[in-house]
Amino acid sequence: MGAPAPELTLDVERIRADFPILQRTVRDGHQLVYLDSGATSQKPVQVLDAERSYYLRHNAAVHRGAHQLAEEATDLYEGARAKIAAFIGARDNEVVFTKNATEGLNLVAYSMSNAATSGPEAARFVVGPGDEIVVTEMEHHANLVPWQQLCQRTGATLRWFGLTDEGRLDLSDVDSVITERTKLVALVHQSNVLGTVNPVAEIAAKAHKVGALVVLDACQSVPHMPFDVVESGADFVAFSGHKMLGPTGVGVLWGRYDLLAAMPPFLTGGSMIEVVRMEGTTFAAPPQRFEAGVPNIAQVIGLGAAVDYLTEVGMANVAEHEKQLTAYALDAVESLPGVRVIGPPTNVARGGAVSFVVVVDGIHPHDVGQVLDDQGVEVRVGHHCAWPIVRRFNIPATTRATFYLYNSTEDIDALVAGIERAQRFFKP
Amino acid sequence: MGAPAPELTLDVERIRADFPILQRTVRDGHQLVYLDSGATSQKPVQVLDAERSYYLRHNAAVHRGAHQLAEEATDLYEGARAKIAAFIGARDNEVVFTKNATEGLNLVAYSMSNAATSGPEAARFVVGPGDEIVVTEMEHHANLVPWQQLCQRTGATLRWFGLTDEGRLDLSDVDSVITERTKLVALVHQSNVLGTVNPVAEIAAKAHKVGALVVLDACQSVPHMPFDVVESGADFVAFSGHKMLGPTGVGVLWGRYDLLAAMPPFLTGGSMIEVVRMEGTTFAAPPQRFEAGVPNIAQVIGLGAAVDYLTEVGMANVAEHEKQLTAYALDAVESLPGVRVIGPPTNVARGGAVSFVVVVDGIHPHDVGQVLDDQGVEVRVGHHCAWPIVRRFNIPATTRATFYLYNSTEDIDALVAGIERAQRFFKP
Amino acid sequence: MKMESLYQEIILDHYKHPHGRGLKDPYSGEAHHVNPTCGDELTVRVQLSADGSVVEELSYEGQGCSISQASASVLHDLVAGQPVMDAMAVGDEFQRMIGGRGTVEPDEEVLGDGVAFAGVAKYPARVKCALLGWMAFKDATARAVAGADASTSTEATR
Amino acid sequence: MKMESLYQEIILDHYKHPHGRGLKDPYSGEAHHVNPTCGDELTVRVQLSADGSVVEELSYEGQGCSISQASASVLHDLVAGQPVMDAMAVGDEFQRMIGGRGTVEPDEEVLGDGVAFAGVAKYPARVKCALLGWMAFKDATARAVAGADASTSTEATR
Ligand SMILES: Cc1ncc(COP(=O)(O)O)c(C=O)c1O
Ligand SMILES: Cc1ncc(COP(=O)(O)O)c(C=O)c1O
Repeated sequence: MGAPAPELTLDVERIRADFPILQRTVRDGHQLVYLDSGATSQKPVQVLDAERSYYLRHNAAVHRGAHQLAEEATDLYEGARAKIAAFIGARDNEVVFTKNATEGLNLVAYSMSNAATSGPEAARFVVGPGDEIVVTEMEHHANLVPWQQLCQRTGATLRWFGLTDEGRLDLSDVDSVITERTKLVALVHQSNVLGTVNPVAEIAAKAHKVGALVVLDACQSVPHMPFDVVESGADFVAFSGHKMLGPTGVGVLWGRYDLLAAMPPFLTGGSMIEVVRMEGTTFAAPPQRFEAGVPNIAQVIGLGAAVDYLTEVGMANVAEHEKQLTAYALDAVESLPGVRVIGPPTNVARGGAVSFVVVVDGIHPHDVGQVLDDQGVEVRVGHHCAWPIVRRFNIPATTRATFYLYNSTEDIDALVAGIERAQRFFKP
Repeated sequence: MGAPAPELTLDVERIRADFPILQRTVRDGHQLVYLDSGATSQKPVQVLDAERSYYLRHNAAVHRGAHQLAEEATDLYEGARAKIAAFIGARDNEVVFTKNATEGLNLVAYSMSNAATSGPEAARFVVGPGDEIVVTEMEHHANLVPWQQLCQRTGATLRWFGLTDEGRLDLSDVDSVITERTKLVALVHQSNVLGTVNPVAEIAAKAHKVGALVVLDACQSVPHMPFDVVESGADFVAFSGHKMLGPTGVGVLWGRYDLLAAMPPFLTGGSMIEVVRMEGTTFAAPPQRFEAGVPNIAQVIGLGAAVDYLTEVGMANVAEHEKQLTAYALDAVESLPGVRVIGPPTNVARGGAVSFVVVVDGIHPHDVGQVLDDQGVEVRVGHHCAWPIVRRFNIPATTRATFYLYNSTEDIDALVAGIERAQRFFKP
Repeated sequence: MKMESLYQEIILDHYKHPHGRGLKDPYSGEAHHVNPTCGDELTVRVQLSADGSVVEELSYEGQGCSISQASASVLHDLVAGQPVMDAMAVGDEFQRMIGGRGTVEPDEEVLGDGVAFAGVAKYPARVKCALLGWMAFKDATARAVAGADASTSTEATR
Repeated sequence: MKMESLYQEIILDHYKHPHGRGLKDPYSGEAHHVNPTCGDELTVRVQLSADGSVVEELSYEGQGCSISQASASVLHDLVAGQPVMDAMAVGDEFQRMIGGRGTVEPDEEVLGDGVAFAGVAKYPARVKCALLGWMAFKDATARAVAGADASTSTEATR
C-alpha cells in the first residue's frame, strides 16, 4: 500500500454537508464515492437555492423589459457576470456567457471563419490556405475538432505538439511548430486525462512573438486552482460552469476586450444587435454581441453562487487539498502491482486526474470501472473525449479518478480497494 | 369599455397556485400582474422540483459515464427527449437540444454554409450566389439575422414577404417571391408582436414545390396551441423552453430525420463524434451530432416536466383559454379612445399578443409601460426584437401584453385601467 | 408614489415643450445614436467656435420616450453656448448621477434642470433613455474636434 | 450481488478463451464498428456461401471490454455455419433481450450461450458493448449480400 493518509487542508465533512447527493447510496446500498468531478462536479445547495430563488421571485427576460422583474433579473444576471469576472481577474465586459466551454471554443473558431466575409476591422482573424493552427495531442475533442473544422472551412492547416512518454507536451520542436505561419495556438491548461498542467505562459509568449492568438481551454484549471486571465498569457479562455459547482447549461468565454471588439458575431438574433433593417444589421458591443437570444439566466446566476462558494472556501485551499489527494492517490495506485498510471507520475505541474490501466493480466478499463461502480465508486472509463491521447499511449482506454473539494482520502482508499477487487475478480 | 368578462376554460386560481412568483408584489405593494409571457413565461414549482431533484439525486455527465449516476442522468435526459418529441408529434431522434431557439435557427444556417466544405451527401444544403433565402417582414431578429448572415457568408440573396396594414403576410406576390431560385423559406408561426398566425402549410407547400426547405420559428406557437411537426409542413422547427414553462437555457430544434442525417455538424466537440484522430474526425448520427459538449441536462429535464404540466392541462385548453383572453383584451383595448392595436383587429388566425400604441396625444410606448409597471402591470415595450415590424407601421415602438394559462380577465382589467391612467397622466 | 419621482414636472414640461429641437445648419459635428433595446433614436448636431473651444449651437431631432426627449431638451439648455470643457463636465456629472442607482447626490449648481432626472437612476431600464442625447452630444463633439468627416453615423448608446 | 449477474461465468470464459478470433480469408463482407463512447472497436468478416444463403465462416478481431469481446466470441459460435436467415433471427433476439432493460424473457432455444448476456440489459451503458459485434456482423452480411465492395469502412454502432 501507499503512504499514510495526509492531513487535509479542507474540512471535508463540513463541505460534504452542502452536497446532499454525496449522502446517497448506489448499487444495493453502497455509499456513493464520487470520483468523476472531471466530467461534471456535484452542486452545493447554495447554487440550487440561488437558481430557485431567481425563478420564485425575479424571473424575467433580461435586457429586454423595462418592468421591475426585468430590472431585477438583469441586475442578478449582470451581478453574476461581475462576480465571475472578478473570480478570473477579468473586466466585466470581457466575460461572455455560453452554454458550455465547447460553445465558447466554437465561438472563436466560427468568428474566425466569419471574418473572411466581415469588415476590415476583422482582418486579423482571417485564416486561409498557408496559415496554420496549432493544437496539441492532449486536447479534449472540444479544443480539437472545432479547429479541424475551421481548417476544413478555410483551407488552413492543423499542426500539433506531440506528447512525451510521461504525458507532458513534447516541446522539443516548438520552433518548427510555432512559426510565422501560425495564426492561432489552442491548448489545454490542465489535461482532463493526464492531469498534466501545461506551461501556458511560455507557449503563449512564443505564439505572441509570431503574432498568433492563444486560446486556452481552462475547463480543468479554473475549477481547481487560482486563475487569472491576464497572468495566463492567453487571449481567449474557455471553461464550463458545471465542472466548478455551477449548473449545467452555462459556460464562459473570456476574451481580451480589444479582440472581442474587433471580432465578428457568431450566433445572431435578439439582444446582440444595434440596428436591424431587412437590408442588414449592425451589432452591439461585447459581451452582448456574443450573447444572442434570451440567455441562460438562471444558470448564470447559479454560476455566480458557485463562484461565491469557491471564493469562500478559497481557491488556494482547493488547489492544496487536491494536491494532497493526488499525491496520496498517485502513491497508492502506482504501488498496486500491474497497474500503470497514464500521465505524469510525479505530483509536479500536475492536477487531480489520475488515469490508469491494469497492464498485467490486461483488465479492460471498462471492466475495472464496472467493478468499482459495483462498490459505489464512480469513476470514468473510456477515452474521456480525448481519443488521441489513448492512441498515443497505445492503450484502448483508461480508468480515471478525478478529485474535488468534497473528496477525502477515504474515497481514494475505496478506489484502491475496488481496483484490487477487480484484479481478483478478473484473475485468469 | 369592452364586453363583459367571459367564462374561462381554465381554472386560473388553481393554476396560479403552482406559480409562487405570481403572489409577489412589485413597486410599493402592487400585486404583480404578469403580462410578459411572450418574452418569457413563469415556471411552475413542478419544473423547479424536477431540476432540483435531478441535482440532489442523479447529477452526472450524460452519455459519457458507465456508473450508476451517469446511467440515471442519461435515462432522465433521454426520457425528457422522448416526452418532448411526443409533445410535438416527432420521433425521438429528430429532437435536438439547443440553448434557446436562437441557437436552433443558427444551427441550420451554419450547417448550410458548412455544407460547402462537406461531403457530397450535404450537397442539397449548399447555397451561393444566385440562390435565394426567403423570410418575412414580421420575423423576430432570431429568424432574420441568421439568414442575413448566411447570405453574407455565401453570397446568396435575402428576399422577404411584406405585411398588410392589418399585420398579416402580404402573399399577393408569393409566386414572384418563392421561385426556382429559392433554397429556403424561414418564417414565424405566430408573430410575437402582432399575434398573427401565419398559413404555414400553404407557404410550405409552395416552398416544397420549388424544392426549398422550410424553417419554422415556433417560439410563440408550441407554448400556446396544440402543435404537430408533421402537420406543420415544415422541415425544421425551432422553439425555446423558457417560453413554455421550462427553465432558461434550453431550446429545441426539430428536423426531419433524413435532413438531419445529411446535414453537416455545427458545434463540434465531445459527444458528437464517431471516431477522432488528429488528422480528422467523423461524426455521430443525429441527434447526438448536433449536441456538442456536456449538454444542458438539468434544463432538458426541467423542460420535460414543463411538457408534462402542459399536457396535463391540455394544449387545446390552453389555446382556448388564451383565445378567450385575447378576445376580451382586443375588445377592451380597441375601445379605449386614442389607442390603436398593431396587428389583426379580429380574433381569427391570431394568438395572444396584443400590441398597441396611444396615437392621440402620442404617449410613447415606453412611458405607457412605465405607468403600467408603476401599477404592477408588467408588459413589454420597444421593438420586441422585431424591429422591421415597427418600421413597417411607421411607429417608434409598441406596448405589448401577452397572455398565458395563468392569466385572468382581472389581469386585463388592470391593463386597461393602467392605460387609462397613462392617458390621464400624460394629458397635454 | 414612485412614478412621480421619475416623471418630475420639469421633465414633462421639457417633453411637451422641447427646447432646441430641429436640426440646424451649419454644424461641425453630428452623431446619430440609437437605443438598441427600444429603438429610440436621436441625432445631435453641434457647431463649435472656430477655435473649437465653445459649443456655439446644439440642435437635435429624434424620436423616443419622454425621458429621452426631455433629456435632449435639457441638454440643449445646459450646453448650448457653453465652453466645451464645461459642457463635458456637465455631461460627466449627469452621467454620474444617472448611473448612480439613486445613491449619488447630484450637484444642482452644475446640473440645473438636469437634477430633475435624478429619479431615473432608480429605474435601470431608463438610464439609457436619459443618456441617449448626452452620449450623442459627446460623440458629435469628439467628431467636430477631430475635424472628422461630419457625416451621420449610426452608433448605439452603450 | 449484482455484478455477478452481469459477469456470468460463461461470459468470463468466452472473454478469456475467445472462439473464432483472428481475421480469416477469404471473406465476402467485412465491417469495422466502433463504440464512440469508449473507443472499443471490432472488425467482423463473414464468408457467405456462393448462393448467399449461409454464413460459412465468421471471424473477427478487435479490442474492448470483456462484454464486447465475449459477445463477439458467442456471436461466432451462434452464427458460423448457420443459414443467413437464422443468423439474423438470432441477432434480432439478442438485440431484443439486450435492449429490454431486463424486462424481456430471452428465448434460450434461440440464444444458447447468448442468454448469459441477459444481465447486460440492466446496465444501459454496457448495451452497446454487447451489441458491437452483432451490429458489425449485420453490416458485414449486408455488404456481402449487396455484393458491395468489401473494403473496411468505419461505422459506429448506434
Ligand atoms: C417569435 C420568436 N422567435 C424567436 C425568439 C427567440 O427566442 P430565444 O431568445 O429564446 O432564442 C422569440 C423570443 O424571444 C420569439 O418570440
Ligand atoms: C479539458 C476539457 N476541455 C473541454 C471540455 C468540454 O467541456 P463542456 O463539455 O462542458 O463544453 C472538458 C469537459 O468535458 C474538458 O475536460
